[in-house]
Amino acid sequence: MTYDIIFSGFGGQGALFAGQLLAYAAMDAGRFVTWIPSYGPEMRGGTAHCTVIISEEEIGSPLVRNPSTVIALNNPSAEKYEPLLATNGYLFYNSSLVSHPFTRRNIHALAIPGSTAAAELGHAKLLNMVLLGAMLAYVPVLPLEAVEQALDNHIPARRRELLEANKLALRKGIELAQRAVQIPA
Amino acid sequence: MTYDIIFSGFGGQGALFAGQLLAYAAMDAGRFVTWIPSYGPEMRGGTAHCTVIISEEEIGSPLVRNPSTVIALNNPSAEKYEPLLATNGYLFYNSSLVSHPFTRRNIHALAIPGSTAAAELGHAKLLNMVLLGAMLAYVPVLPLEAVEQALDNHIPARRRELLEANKLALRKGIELAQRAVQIPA
Amino acid sequence: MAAKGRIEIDAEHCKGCELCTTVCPQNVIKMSDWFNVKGYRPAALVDPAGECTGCAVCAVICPDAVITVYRTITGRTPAAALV
Amino acid sequence: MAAKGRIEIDAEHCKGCELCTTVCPQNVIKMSDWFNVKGYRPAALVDPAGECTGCAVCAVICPDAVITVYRTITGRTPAAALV
Amino acid sequence: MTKELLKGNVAIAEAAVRAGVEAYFGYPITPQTELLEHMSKRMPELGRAFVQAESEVAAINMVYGAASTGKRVMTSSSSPGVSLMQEGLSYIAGSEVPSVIVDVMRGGPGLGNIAPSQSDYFQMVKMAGHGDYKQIVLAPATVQEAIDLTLLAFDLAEKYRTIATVLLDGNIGQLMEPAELPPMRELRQTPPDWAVSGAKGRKKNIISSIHLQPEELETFNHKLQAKLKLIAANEVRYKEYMIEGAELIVVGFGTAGRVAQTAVKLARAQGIPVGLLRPITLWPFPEERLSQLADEARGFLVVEMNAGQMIDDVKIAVAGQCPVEFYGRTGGVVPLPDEVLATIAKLDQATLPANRVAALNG
Amino acid sequence: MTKELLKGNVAIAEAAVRAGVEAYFGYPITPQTELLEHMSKRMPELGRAFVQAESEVAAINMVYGAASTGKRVMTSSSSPGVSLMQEGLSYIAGSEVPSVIVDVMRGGPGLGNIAPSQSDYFQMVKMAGHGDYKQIVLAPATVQEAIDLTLLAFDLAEKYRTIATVLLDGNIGQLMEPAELPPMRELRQTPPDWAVSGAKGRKKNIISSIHLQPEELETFNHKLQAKLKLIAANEVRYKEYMIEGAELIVVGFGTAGRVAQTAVKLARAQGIPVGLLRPITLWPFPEERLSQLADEARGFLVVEMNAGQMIDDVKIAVAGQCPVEFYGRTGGVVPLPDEVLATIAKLDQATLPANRVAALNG
Amino acid sequence: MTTTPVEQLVYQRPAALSEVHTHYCPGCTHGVAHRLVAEVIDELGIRENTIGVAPVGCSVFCYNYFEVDFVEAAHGRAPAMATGIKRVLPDRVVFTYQGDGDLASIGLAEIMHAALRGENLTVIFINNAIYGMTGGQMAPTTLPGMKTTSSPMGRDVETSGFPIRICELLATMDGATYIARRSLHNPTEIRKAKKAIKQAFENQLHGHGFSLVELLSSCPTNWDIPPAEALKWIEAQMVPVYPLDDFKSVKK
Amino acid sequence: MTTTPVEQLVYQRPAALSEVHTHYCPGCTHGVAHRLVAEVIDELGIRENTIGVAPVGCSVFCYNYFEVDFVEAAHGRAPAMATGIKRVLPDRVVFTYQGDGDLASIGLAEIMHAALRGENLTVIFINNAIYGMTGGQMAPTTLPGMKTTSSPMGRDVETSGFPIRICELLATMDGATYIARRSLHNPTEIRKAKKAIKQAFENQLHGHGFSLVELLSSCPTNWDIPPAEALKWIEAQMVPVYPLDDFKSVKK
Ligand SMILES: Cc1ncc(C[n+]2csc(CCOP(=O)(O)OP(=O)(O)O)c2C)c(N)n1
Ligand SMILES: Cc1ncc(C[n+]2csc(CCOP(=O)(O)OP(=O)(O)O)c2C)c(N)n1
Ligand code: SF4
Ligand code: SF4
Ligand code: SF4
Ligand code: SF4
Ligand code: SF4
Ligand code: SF4
Ligand SMILES: [Mg+2]
Ligand SMILES: [Mg+2]
Repeated sequence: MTYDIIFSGFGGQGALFAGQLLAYAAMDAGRFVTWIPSYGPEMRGGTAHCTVIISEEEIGSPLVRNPSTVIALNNPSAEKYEPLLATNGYLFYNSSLVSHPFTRRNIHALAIPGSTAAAELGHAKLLNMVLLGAMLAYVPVLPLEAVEQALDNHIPARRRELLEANKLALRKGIELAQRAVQIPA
Repeated sequence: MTYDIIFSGFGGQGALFAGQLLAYAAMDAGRFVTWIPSYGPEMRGGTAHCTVIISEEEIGSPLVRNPSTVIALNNPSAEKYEPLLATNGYLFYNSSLVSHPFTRRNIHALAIPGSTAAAELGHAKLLNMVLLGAMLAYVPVLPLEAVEQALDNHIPARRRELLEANKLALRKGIELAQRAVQIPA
Repeated sequence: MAAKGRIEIDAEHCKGCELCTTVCPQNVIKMSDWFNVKGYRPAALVDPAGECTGCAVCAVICPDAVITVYRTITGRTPAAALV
Repeated sequence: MAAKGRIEIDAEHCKGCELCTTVCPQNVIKMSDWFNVKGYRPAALVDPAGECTGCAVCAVICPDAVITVYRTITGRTPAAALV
Repeated sequence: MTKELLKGNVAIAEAAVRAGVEAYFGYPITPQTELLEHMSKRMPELGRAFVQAESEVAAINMVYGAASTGKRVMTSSSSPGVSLMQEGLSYIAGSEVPSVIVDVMRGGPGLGNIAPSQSDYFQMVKMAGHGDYKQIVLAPATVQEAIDLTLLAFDLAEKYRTIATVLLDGNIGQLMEPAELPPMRELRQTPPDWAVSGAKGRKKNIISSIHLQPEELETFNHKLQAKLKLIAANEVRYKEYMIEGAELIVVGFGTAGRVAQTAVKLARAQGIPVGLLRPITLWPFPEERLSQLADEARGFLVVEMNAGQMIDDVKIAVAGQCPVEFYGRTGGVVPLPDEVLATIAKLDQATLPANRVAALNG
Repeated sequence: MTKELLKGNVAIAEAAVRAGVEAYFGYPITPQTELLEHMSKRMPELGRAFVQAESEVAAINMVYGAASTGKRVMTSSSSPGVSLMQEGLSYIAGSEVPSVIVDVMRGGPGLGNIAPSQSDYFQMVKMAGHGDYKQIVLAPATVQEAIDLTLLAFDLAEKYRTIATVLLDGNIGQLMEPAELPPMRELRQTPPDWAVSGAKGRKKNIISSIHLQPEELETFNHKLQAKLKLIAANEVRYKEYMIEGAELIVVGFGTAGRVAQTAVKLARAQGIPVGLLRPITLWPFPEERLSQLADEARGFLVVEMNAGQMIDDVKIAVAGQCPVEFYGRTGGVVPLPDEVLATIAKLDQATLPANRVAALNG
Repeated sequence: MTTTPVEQLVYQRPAALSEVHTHYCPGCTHGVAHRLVAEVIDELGIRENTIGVAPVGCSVFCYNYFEVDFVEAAHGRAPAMATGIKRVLPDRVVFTYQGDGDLASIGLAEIMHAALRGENLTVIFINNAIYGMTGGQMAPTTLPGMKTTSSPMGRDVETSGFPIRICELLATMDGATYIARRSLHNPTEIRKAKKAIKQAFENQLHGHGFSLVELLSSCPTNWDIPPAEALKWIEAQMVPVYPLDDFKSVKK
Repeated sequence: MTTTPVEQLVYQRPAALSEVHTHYCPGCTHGVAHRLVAEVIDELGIRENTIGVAPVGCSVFCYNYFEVDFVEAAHGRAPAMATGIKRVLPDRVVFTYQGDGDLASIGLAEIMHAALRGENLTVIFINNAIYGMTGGQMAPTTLPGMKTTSSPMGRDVETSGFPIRICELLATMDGATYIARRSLHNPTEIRKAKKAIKQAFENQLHGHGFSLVELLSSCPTNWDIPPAEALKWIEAQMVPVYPLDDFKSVKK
C-alpha cells in the first residue's frame, strides 16, 4: 500500500513539521518514505505545503498530482486541494478557519476544529498535531503509537517542553475525527 | 597562379609591413589576397612573420605549410624556413645578418645584404623594402610599379617622408638580387 | 492655535507591523482585533477625544504607505505638506 | 679611507636597458657596441682608473639582476652587504 | 550505522564532511543554501576551512587555490551562480587540480525562479567554459545517491585529477528521505607530489593552465583528452528499471528519472513493454548501453525538466535506429507520472509494428 | 564603395559602427583587442558611447542595460572573457533584449594561449549559461563575411529580440583581406515599444527575467522556444563548395572551413569525390541540409580547431546513415590543407563501396 | 487673520508608488525607503523621465512598486546595467536600488568602478546587515558577533572579516560627488534620509556625477526581532558601527 | 686597527630568483620588483615555505622567475586563489603579485574582500598606469589625459573616470594592517620599496593580516618612453597622483 499525503497551511501553522513527523514515524517503521516541501516564493508569509509518500516499495516520483490524503490547515489549502484529491480520498480541514464550501461528492472531507482545539489545549502551535491525529483515525498509514514514538525520538530540543502537549493534541485529533462531520459523509 | 610568400624577421625589422605592402599592391591589381600575421607571445622581442597569399582564385587556407617564397630578415627565420620552403621555392635572406648555412639543393636561396644596403640608403628601416625588391626581381607576382603605386596609396602618414627612400630601396633590392649569389644556384 | 487632525488607514493593505502605534505622539493608533484578507491585524485610529494633531509622524514611518493624513487648522492658512 | 669596487655583468643576460649607466655615481658603466645572443648591447664596467666604489647602486636598479658587486675596503672590517 | 531522515542538501554537505573535505567556499543561493549553512556550522567545528566568498567568481577561485595544495575542497551553488564559475572551472580543468562542485539547479534563463529544474545540463555536461574539457557529472535521484555520489565525486576527482560535479535539481536538494551517512574518513596527511605546499627539499611545483606555444598546448590537450577517454571508458554509471523485454526505453535523470520510473511502472501495469534507463553519470554518458538498447527498441522517450538538452546525447547514441521523442517541463514545473505515462502510451501507439497494429485492430 | 584591405577585428568594429551601433562596452583581451581599440577611437568621434568596462562581467551587464533601452549595442571578447559573460547572457536571453556579442576565440582551457581556436563552440552554440535558451551564432570565414555577418547580427538580434553572436577564431580576427564596408546607416530615432526610456505618456515598461511562478516561467519558456523554432526554420545559412556529386562531405567552419576548402580542391584534383559544407550559422545549425546530404553520402569528415564539438551536431544530423569522422587540432594549432587532404583520402579508402574496391584492385 | 477652518490633505501615498501590496515582511523598512524615493520622484517631477534598476535581493521586485520604467539586474551588477542605460540615455534619471549583499559583496567592483568613472547615477543602498532574500546569511555588513544562518556562532572577525563601510570607501574616490549615510529607525532620521535622497537625485539632475545614499534598514524577519524593536536595534547596534553623516558632498 | 684589504661580495643575484631570462622588456621595472621580492624571501629564509600567486598580465610568467612554489590565477582572482591556499595552509607564506589591470580593474572586488576579511596575505601591486600585456590599453590607474591604445585622445575623466588610488581605498578597511605605496624610479626609492616589501612579509609571518605594497613601475614599451626617461616620468607624472607613503601600519 502507498499513501500520498499533502500537508498544507499558512507558514507557521506547522504543516511542514507535521509531515516530517509522519515521515520519521514511517522511517522508524521501516517503510520507504519521502518528504518534500514546497519551497520558494510562496514561503514568505504565504502558504507552505509538503508531500509525504509512505510505501512498502521503493518510491519513484516524490510528487503526486492526486493525493489520497490532504490536511488543510487554512482556507486557501482547502480550496486548492479539494479538486485535486483522489477519488475516495480523505481531506481533513481545520474547520476553525476554513470556510470553503466543499462540493465534491466522491471524497471524504472531515471538519476538524483544529485551531479551537489547539487553543483549548493551551497552544495555537498544536493545531498541526490535532489534524495529524485526526488523519490517523481514518487513514491507516501508521498506528498512533508509531507517531508518538517519533515525537519522542525526533522532536527538536527547542520543542521538547511541548512533547506531552503534542501527544495530547494527537489524541484530541483522533477524538475529534471520530465525531467529525463528514462531507459528503 | 597562386603565390604564397612568408615574410619573417625580428619585431621591428618590418616583415609585417613588407607583406602588407605586397597585399595592398595585389588588391589594387584586382587579385585575391590574404595577409595573416603571426601574433602572440613570440611578438614581444621575438620573431614576427606573416603569410601573404596572392591568387587569381578565391583563397581557401590563408596559411601554408610549404611556402613558395620566403623572405628571411634574420637568422632564426632563415633556419626555420629553409626546411619548409617548397621544392624549387625562393628564399631571399638578409645576408648582412644571416649566418645560417643553407644545405638544401632543391631551393633557390639568394643572399641579399639588406641591412648593409639599408644603412647605405640612410635608414635601417629600409631593410624590408630592399628584400621585397629583391623578391620582385625573381618572383613574378607583381610588377615593381604595382608595389610602388601601393606605396603611394597606402603608406601610413607617419612614414610618408620615407616614401622616396622606400622606392629607392625597392630598386636597390632588385639590383642586389640581380647580382646575388644563389645557393645552390 | 491647536491643529486638529485625522488619519485614514487603508486597512486591507496594512501589514499590522505596529510601527505607527509606537511613534504617534498622541497615542491614538491601536491595532485592531480583526484580520484583513492578507491575515494581518490592521492599525486603526482610535481617537474619541479628537487628539490627533495631523502631525503625520505615523505616515512618515509607515513602511506600506497606507496612511493618509488630514489636518484642520483654525486660525491660519494651512501649511504646505510637511513630509 | 676610500673603498675600491668592481662589478661583474652577466652580459648574455643583460638587456641593454642602460639604467645602470644613468645611476652610477662614478660614471664607469658604458654600453658595449656588440650584441649578445638575445640581440641586446650589454652594459660593461669601463673603469681604467679604478673609480668604482662598489656602491652597488647599479645593482639596485638593474631590472635583470645581472650585476654582481664586489668591494675591497682598506682599513677596516668590511661592512655587511648594503642592499 | 542507521538511517536518518535527511534533506538532500544537508546530506551532501555532511557526506562531504565525512569524505574529508578540508575546505568549503561558497556563496548563498536558493535552493542550495542549506548546504552552505550546514558547512558554516560543521567546518569551523572541525577546525576546517569555511569561507563565505564575496561571489561565486571568488568562490571558484578559492577552490582553485585550495585545490592546488592537494587538499579536498568543494563549492556549491545553483544555476546563475554556476554560470559565473565557468571561467574558473576552465582554469581548474586546464591545471588539473581535483575539485568537487555541487549544482542544485533552478529555473532559468536569467534570474528565472528558484523552483527545481534541469536546465544546466548543457552548461555542466557539454562544458560551458572555453577550451576543450569535460567534467564528471554525477546526477543523484535519491538522498542516498546524493550521499554516495558525493563521496564518489571526491574519489574520482582525485583519481583523475579532474573536476567532479554533483548535479541535482532543487527537488532532490529539498527532498527528505531515510539515508545512511558514511563514517568519518581520516584526512589525508601528505600532499600529492604535484601540489604546491612550499618547495621544501624538492624542485618547485607550478600549477598553471598556460601553454604559450600552440604545440605545447596541443600536447597538453592530447593528454587531457586521453584522460577523458579513460574516464569515459571506466566510469559510466546508470540504473535500469524494468528494462527486461522493454521495447520502449524511457531515459531521464534525477527527479525526472524518478517520475519516469513511476510512469514506467504504471505503463507496465497497462501492458506497455517499457523500461527506464536512468543515467547516473551524465558525463561520461551511457552512450554504449543506450546504443545497445537501440538495436532492439521501437522507440525512446527522453524526459527532462528543461526544453530538451540530454536528448542530444540520446540521439547521438541511438544514431537514427529508432525514433527519439521528448517530454519536458520547464521553468521549475515538475512533470508528474500521469503526463509521462500518457506520452509513453502515445509513443507505444506510434511505434507499434504493423503486424501488432493489425492484431490489435483485428 | 571600393574594397579596402581590412583586418578581421577592425572590419567587424567598423561594420558595427556602420550598422549604427550606439554603444560599445568591452574589456581588452587578445586576440580581439584591435576591435575594442577601434571602437575607443570611433565611438567618441561619432558622439556614441564607448566604455572600457572594469571586466567582462561588467561589460555584458552594461550591454544588458543599454540594450534594455532598445539601442543597438555590442560587446566583444575572447574565450575566457566570454566564459565570464555567461550569467549576463542568460539574463539577456531571459529578458529578450537584442544584443550583439563578438567572440574571437583563443586556445584553452584556462589561460591557455592567445593562438586561434574554435573551442568555444559548445559554450556559444549549446548555450553555456543556465536556463533554456539559444543564441544565434554566425561564423565568418572571410573578412567580407565578418563584415556582412556583423550587419546581419544586428538585424537578426532586433528582428527576433535575441542575442546574436559573431564567432570567429583568432585567425579571422587577425587576417587582412580586401573587403567592402557598408555605407553608414541612419540611427534609429524612436525606441521600440518594449524598451525602457522613461514612462512618458504610456504605461511603464519593465525589463526582467524573473517569473516567480513555475507555470509563468514555463509559459515564458514556451514563447522563447517557439521563437527559437522560428529562427531555426528561417535563418539557417551555409556555403557549399564542390558539393555536386560529392560522396564524401567535409564539414568545417571559420578557418577550419577555409583550410578544408583548399583540401577539398586538392582532393578533387586527385579524383576523390568530396565536397565541403561550411556552416555559416552554427545555431541554427544546417541540420536538415546535412541530413539530406547524408542520404547519399559515403561518409562525413568534420574538421575543427578543437577536440571535437560541432561533430555532435553533425552526428545528430547524419543520424547513423554513414560514418562521421573527425579531424581536429587544438591549443591554437591551425590544421593545414595537407593534413586534411590526407584524412579525406583515408576516409575515401575506408568507405569505398565493395564493388569499387574490387574495381580498383582488379 | 483668521479664516474658516479647512481640512487639508497633509500626507498621502506618493503617485510614483504603485498601488500594489508589496511582498515585504511587516515592518520591513525597505518599504519606507521605497516611499521616500517615490516621494522624491514626485516632488522633482521626474516620474516620466526616470529609469530604475532593481537588484537581486528582497527588493528584486521593486520594479513592481514604482510607477517608473524599470529593469531588473543580475546580482550585484545594477551599477553596470545603470551605466549602460545612462550612457545611451544621458538625459534620463537613472537610479539603482541595492541591498548590502548585492552592492557590497558580489557587486563591489561594479559599484566602485561606477563611482570611479563618476557615472551620473543615483544609488540607494539598503544596509540591513544581512542577506534578507536568501534567508538571513551573513553579509559583508553583518556586525561582529552577529549570528546569522551562515555565521551560526556569530560573525568572527578573525575568519569572516570586518563590516564593510561603503560610504567611507566611496568617499575616497574622485568620481563620487555625494556620499551620505542615513538611517530609517525613527521619523526624524527618516526625514533626514529623505533630504539626502533628494540631494542625490538633484545631483544627477545637475549632472554632478555619482551619488549614493546608504540607508540603515531593518530586517525583522531574519534578525528575528519584532519591527519596532528592530528599529531600536538599528539605533543601538548599527549606528555606532555605521555613523550617520555626509561623507562627501561636492557641489560643482 | 687596520687589516689587510679583502675583496668582499657586496651584491649578488638573490637565490630565490630563478636563473632564467625573463620575458620583460628591457628596463621594465617588473624586473626590479621581482628582485626585491626575491631578496626579501632570501633574507627572511622563507623560500621553502612560500607559495606565490601569479596574475594575468605581463607578470603572468613570474612563476618561472621565483624559486618558490607558484600558482597562476585567473585574471584578477589572485587574492581569492591566495585565500584558498592560505586557509588550508595557514603556516605557509602566501603572496600575490598583481598588475593594476588585474588588481584594480577586473579584480577589485577580490582584493577588497581579501583585505576586508583580513586575510593574512602579502600583496605586491605593480602600478604602471597601463595594461602592459595586452598592448597598452587604459588601466584604472592611467593618468588623466594620458594616451593609451584605448584612450587615443587621452584619458578623459568625464567619460573614463579618475585614477584609482588603491592604497587610500584599502587603508579605510579594518582588515588591512599594512598598506604602503613606494616607487621604483631610482635607487633610493627602490631601497625604500624593499623595506616596505620586507615589512609586508614580516607582517604575515607575525600573523598580523592583510598587507599590500603598491609599487609605481615603468612600462617603457607601452608608454613609448626609453627606460631611463620612463623612470623620470614616474617621478614627474605618477608620484604627484600617487603619493608615496605608509597609508596604514598597524602593529598588533
Ligand atoms: C549570482 C547569484 N548569486 C546568488 C544569488 C542568490 N541571492 C539572491 S538575493 C541574495 C542576497 C540578497 O541580500 P541583500 O543584497 O543584502 O538584499 P536584502 O535581501 O537583504 O535586501 C543572494 C545571495 C543570486 N540570485 N544570483
Ligand atoms: C578574463 C580575462 N580578461 C582579459 C584578459 C586579457 N588580459 C591579459 S593581461 C591583461 C591586463 C594586464 O594589465 P595589468 O594587470 O596592468 O598588468 P601589466 O601587464 O601592466 O603588468 C588583460 C586585460 C584575460 N586574460 N582574461
Ligand atoms: S497624524 Fe500624528 S497624531 Fe495623528 S495619528 Fe498620526 S502620528 Fe498620531
Ligand atoms: S505602520 Fe503602516 S503597515 Fe504598519 S501597522 Fe501602521 S498602518 Fe499598518
Ligand atoms: S658599484 Fe657603484 S660605482 Fe661601481 S659601477 Fe656600480 S654604481 Fe658605479
Ligand atoms: S641595468 Fe642591468 S640590464 Fe640594464 S643595461 Fe645595466 S646591466 Fe644591463
Ligand atoms: S526578509 Fe528582511 S529585508 Fe526581506 S522583506 Fe523580510 S524583513 Fe525585509
Ligand atoms: S609591456 Fe610594459 S610592463 Fe610589460 S614587460 Fe614590457 S615594459 Fe614591462
Ligand atoms: Mg541585505
Ligand atoms: Mg599594468
